[in-house]
Amino acid sequence: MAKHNIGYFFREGMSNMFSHGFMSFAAIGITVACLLIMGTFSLVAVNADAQLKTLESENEVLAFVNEDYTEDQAKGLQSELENLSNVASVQYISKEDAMASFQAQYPDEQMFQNNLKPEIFRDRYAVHLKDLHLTKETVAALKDVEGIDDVNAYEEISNGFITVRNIATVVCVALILILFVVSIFIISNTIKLTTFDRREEIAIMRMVGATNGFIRWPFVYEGFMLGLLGAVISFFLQWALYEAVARGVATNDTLQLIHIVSFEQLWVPVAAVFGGTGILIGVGGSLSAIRKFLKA
Amino acid sequence: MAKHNIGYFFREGMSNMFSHGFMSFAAIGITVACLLIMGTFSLVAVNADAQLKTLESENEVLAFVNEDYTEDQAKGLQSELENLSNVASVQYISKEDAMASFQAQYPDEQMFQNNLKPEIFRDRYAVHLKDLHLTKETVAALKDVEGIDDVNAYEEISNGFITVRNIATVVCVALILILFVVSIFIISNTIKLTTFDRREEIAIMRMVGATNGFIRWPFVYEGFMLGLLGAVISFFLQWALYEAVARGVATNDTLQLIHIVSFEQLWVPVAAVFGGTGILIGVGGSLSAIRKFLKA
Amino acid sequence: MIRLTDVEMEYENGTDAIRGITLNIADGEFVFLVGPSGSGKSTIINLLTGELIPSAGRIMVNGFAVSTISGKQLPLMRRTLGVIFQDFRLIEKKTVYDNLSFVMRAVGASPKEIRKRIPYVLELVGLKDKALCHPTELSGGEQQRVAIARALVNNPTTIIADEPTGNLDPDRSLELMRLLIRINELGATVVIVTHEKELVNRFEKRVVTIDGGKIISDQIGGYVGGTIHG
Amino acid sequence: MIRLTDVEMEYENGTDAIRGITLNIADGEFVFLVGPSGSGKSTIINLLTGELIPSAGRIMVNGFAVSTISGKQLPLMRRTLGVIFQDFRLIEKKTVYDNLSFVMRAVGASPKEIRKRIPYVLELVGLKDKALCHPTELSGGEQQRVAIARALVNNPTTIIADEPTGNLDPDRSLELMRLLIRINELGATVVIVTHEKELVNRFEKRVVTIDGGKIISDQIGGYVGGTIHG
Ligand SMILES: Nc1ncnc2c1ncn2[C@@H]1O[C@H](COP(=O)(O)OP(=O)(O)OP(=O)(O)O)[C@@H](O)[C@H]1O
Ligand SMILES: Nc1ncnc2c1ncn2[C@@H]1O[C@H](COP(=O)(O)OP(=O)(O)OP(=O)(O)O)[C@@H](O)[C@H]1O
Ligand SMILES: [Mg+2]
Ligand SMILES: [Mg+2]
Repeated sequence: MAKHNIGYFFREGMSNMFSHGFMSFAAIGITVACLLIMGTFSLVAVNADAQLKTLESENEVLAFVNEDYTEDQAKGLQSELENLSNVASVQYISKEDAMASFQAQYPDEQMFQNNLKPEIFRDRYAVHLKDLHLTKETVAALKDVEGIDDVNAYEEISNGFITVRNIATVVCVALILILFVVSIFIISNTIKLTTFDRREEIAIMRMVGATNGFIRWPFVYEGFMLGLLGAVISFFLQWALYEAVARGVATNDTLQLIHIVSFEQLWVPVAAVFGGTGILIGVGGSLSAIRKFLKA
Repeated sequence: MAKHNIGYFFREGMSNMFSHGFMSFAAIGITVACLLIMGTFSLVAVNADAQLKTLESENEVLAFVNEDYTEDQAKGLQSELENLSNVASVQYISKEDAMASFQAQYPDEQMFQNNLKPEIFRDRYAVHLKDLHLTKETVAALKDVEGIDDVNAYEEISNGFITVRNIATVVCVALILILFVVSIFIISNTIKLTTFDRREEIAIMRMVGATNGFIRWPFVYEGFMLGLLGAVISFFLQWALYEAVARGVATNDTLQLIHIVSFEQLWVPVAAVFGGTGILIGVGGSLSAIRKFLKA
Repeated sequence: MIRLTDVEMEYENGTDAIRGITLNIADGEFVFLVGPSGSGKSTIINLLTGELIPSAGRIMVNGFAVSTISGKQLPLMRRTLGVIFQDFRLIEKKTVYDNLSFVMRAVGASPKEIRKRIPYVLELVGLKDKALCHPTELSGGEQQRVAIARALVNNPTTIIADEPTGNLDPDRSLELMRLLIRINELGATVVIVTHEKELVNRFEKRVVTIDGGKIISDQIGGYVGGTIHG
Repeated sequence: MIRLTDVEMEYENGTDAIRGITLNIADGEFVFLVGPSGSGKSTIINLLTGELIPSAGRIMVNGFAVSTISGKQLPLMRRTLGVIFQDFRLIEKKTVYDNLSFVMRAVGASPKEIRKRIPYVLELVGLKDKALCHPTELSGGEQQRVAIARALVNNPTTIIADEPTGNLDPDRSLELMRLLIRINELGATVVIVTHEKELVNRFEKRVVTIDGGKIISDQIGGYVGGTIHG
């Protein structure tokens, strides 16, 4: 390809974009709309996932120590518990601590505040698991430990929790996939429509002896520019939107608790996905749109 | 308008739709995609809302009776509490009942099962509120009642709950609105693109003396048919999707608890919204697309 | 009746296509409009049909003041005209038959009238067996004849033709001219833009010659200019 | 060199446009192709350019076997041709200048060559001051001259013209013919489809007459058929 051709293709692609003003506007607008919807859902999903991970890590299993064990004997179990597979960490909670936290939970039952004695509680370990899916197996392993009388696994709770999280993940991934497919469908159709009235132009180029490669390049450039422009606009809109929401959450009394992942941590993948998707769709749409005119 | 013209317009609109095969296909496909996305979100939101309403109704405030009151005296407060504004219902819970439910909550603390006496609990009322927003005021009113010592309002909980629900509602409504606007944008652009290569046809009709009304009708019919077809296809796809998800939820062990609103309760508004939106967009898009060709 | 009074036309890009033309054509007249390429002939046609609005001057066509016509009146005026365009302007997606039925519909003809009239008109231009073809399946001359048929189909009182024989062989050109003369003898006004000196010279009709947006001659018979045949 | 051997062409809709044509045109020849509307002239042109594939027979153009040409060879063959289409086929969104520069680009001309060649060619067809107009801003004859300029701009060895004078006045037609004859004298092969009996008769060139998809006459000078001028 001669050097002056590259510039020509580029200028041709650009000028096509502008001379098909309305068409280009529609294609870019639709790209932006689709990317924004996809992006917003993905970001909500990322945040929800981060939130859920935090909650999950707080989930614990209680292992009660035999009532006949002394405090020292009870403490002695720690290393044995820690060595079990799937146990992330264990924390010893004495009778006294258990009572204190129990009392804190029931400030309104006056009697609990004065009449309770630590002796009615048992020593216990709060056990954090690595993988909640294996709760059942780990509970069995904990129960097999000499000196552990009973395990409160909250099994239904953690099971339910995992299910909810799994469903949330599946729903999010499904929605994003659907939106992705829909976006590609919409954008490539738009580009096809915009190139539809160019078949004449292509026919003339073919008639005067232009090669298919030569005919293709301006369209590729045009698709590239359309996709890139759509991606860039979407990226900045997405950024602005994200920051606005994040600020809203941060200044709201109740919502402060929600930890919003900062955009700095996210912008690289967001930019990459937007750019990649935009360009892919733009170039792919253009190529598929002119393919049939190049055949005959 | 002469009788034979109505048939003509209709046939013309239909035949236009078929002769612009690819264009029509694109417009319908995009309508379906947009309606489905909008519909799915709306239906998820409706179900979430129903779910939240159920949870909300279970939310209660505990009003503790003075320890010196006898059981009869305590029961005597019921009508007074019921008469407070914003109180939906009150349920008397005796010391014994309170202990029983407390014990049921802590099956693992062996000592609670044997050593507790009802006397350490207080008589109480479970108070259901009409409007959770007014919790604060109602708590104050409850406290003012002679014989009520203390109120456990779970104020933070219900506050947080309301906030979460409000946010969920706002997010859903915002998403649906955005999707709606995006859908209209996409579909009307598509229809504009599809009518773009008809300007010639319109010019000829004008040149031979057709009135603007005459020129407009086939386009209106075409837009109507496109929108309606898109709506009908979307409706049935939405239905199938909904039933599939509902069946999935019903047969899943954990998810059974979630109450899915049956499609029978929803199909009328779904059909109405889909049909209305589809036709509105189709006809509106067509009209706006040909408007500029009719001007000059 | 066609009456142009001091008409001027300057296009948006500054081209002065018509520079002051006054021209009267009575009902039932037959007029050739000739002149070199770019002299303003098609511009005059477009002014008559109301497609262009003159920069100055007054235009009356069949009782309508075209230069100031309202949107409601314009279609009524156009129904009195049958126009053959230089570039045919056929609808590629419709068959020949539908290209014709479509313009009959547009002015409110009944299906019965349409079924009767179209075969007759296609017969006139010699395209009876091409009724179900699309314009892309026709030769250049055949397309031109479809354009002619379309101009005749609504039985207009005035026929305006821009180069109706540019793509026709001499036999067909002569045939078409004879047809237009017959229609003229039945009462229609006919205005024909043409380069074909042969045709113009063959019939003793009024010839208006334009050059540079002005009328340079208006006489009966004889093509003005065109050195090769001079 | 153009060689058609027993060529037949039946369109998809069953129209038998060409029914066995054998025709040789040597390099440097000047040939008029005449015949009534719908006789198959444009079909022959489209067969020569490779736009249509013959149903039967063999076609050679400038050393390429067009009837069996590969996708890679087709552009190379077409670069040897300059074609003027009956319906012009200009790109409405590009100016006259860009309509020409675009086809020079397409065959790999440098910007410098383009800047030199286009004004020269526009001068030849008399459109120098319309370079920046869009085709919609031109008269029919001016559009036809842009189509002619485009066919000349790449300096082809063979020029094929389908009704190049259909929209031109007699003076311009004669001028164009003289231009094509000059180009022919410089070595190019020229094939012209036309109805203009005057022009055909004026030059003593080879005239091939087609009717009903067959060659009915092949002689030097003299338009065959066309009773009005007979
Ligand atoms: N694409 C097509 N499909 C089907 N039939 C066609 C097609 N193109 C042309 N024809 C038919 O083939 C025959 C020859 O057409 P062609 O265009 O070659 O005629 P022509 O000699 O160029 O006529 P003209 O002088 O009117 O341009 C005509 O009967 C025409 O209707
Ligand atoms: N839409 C337009 N915008 C600007 N200039 C135009 C437009 N249409 C025509 N012109 C110019 O106006 C002049 C007259 O054009 P017109 O089409 O009336 O010529 P004509 O007499 O019909 O020529 P021909 O015989 O070649 O068709 C020409 O110089 C042309 O370039
Ligand atoms: Mg003209
Ligand atoms: Mg032809």
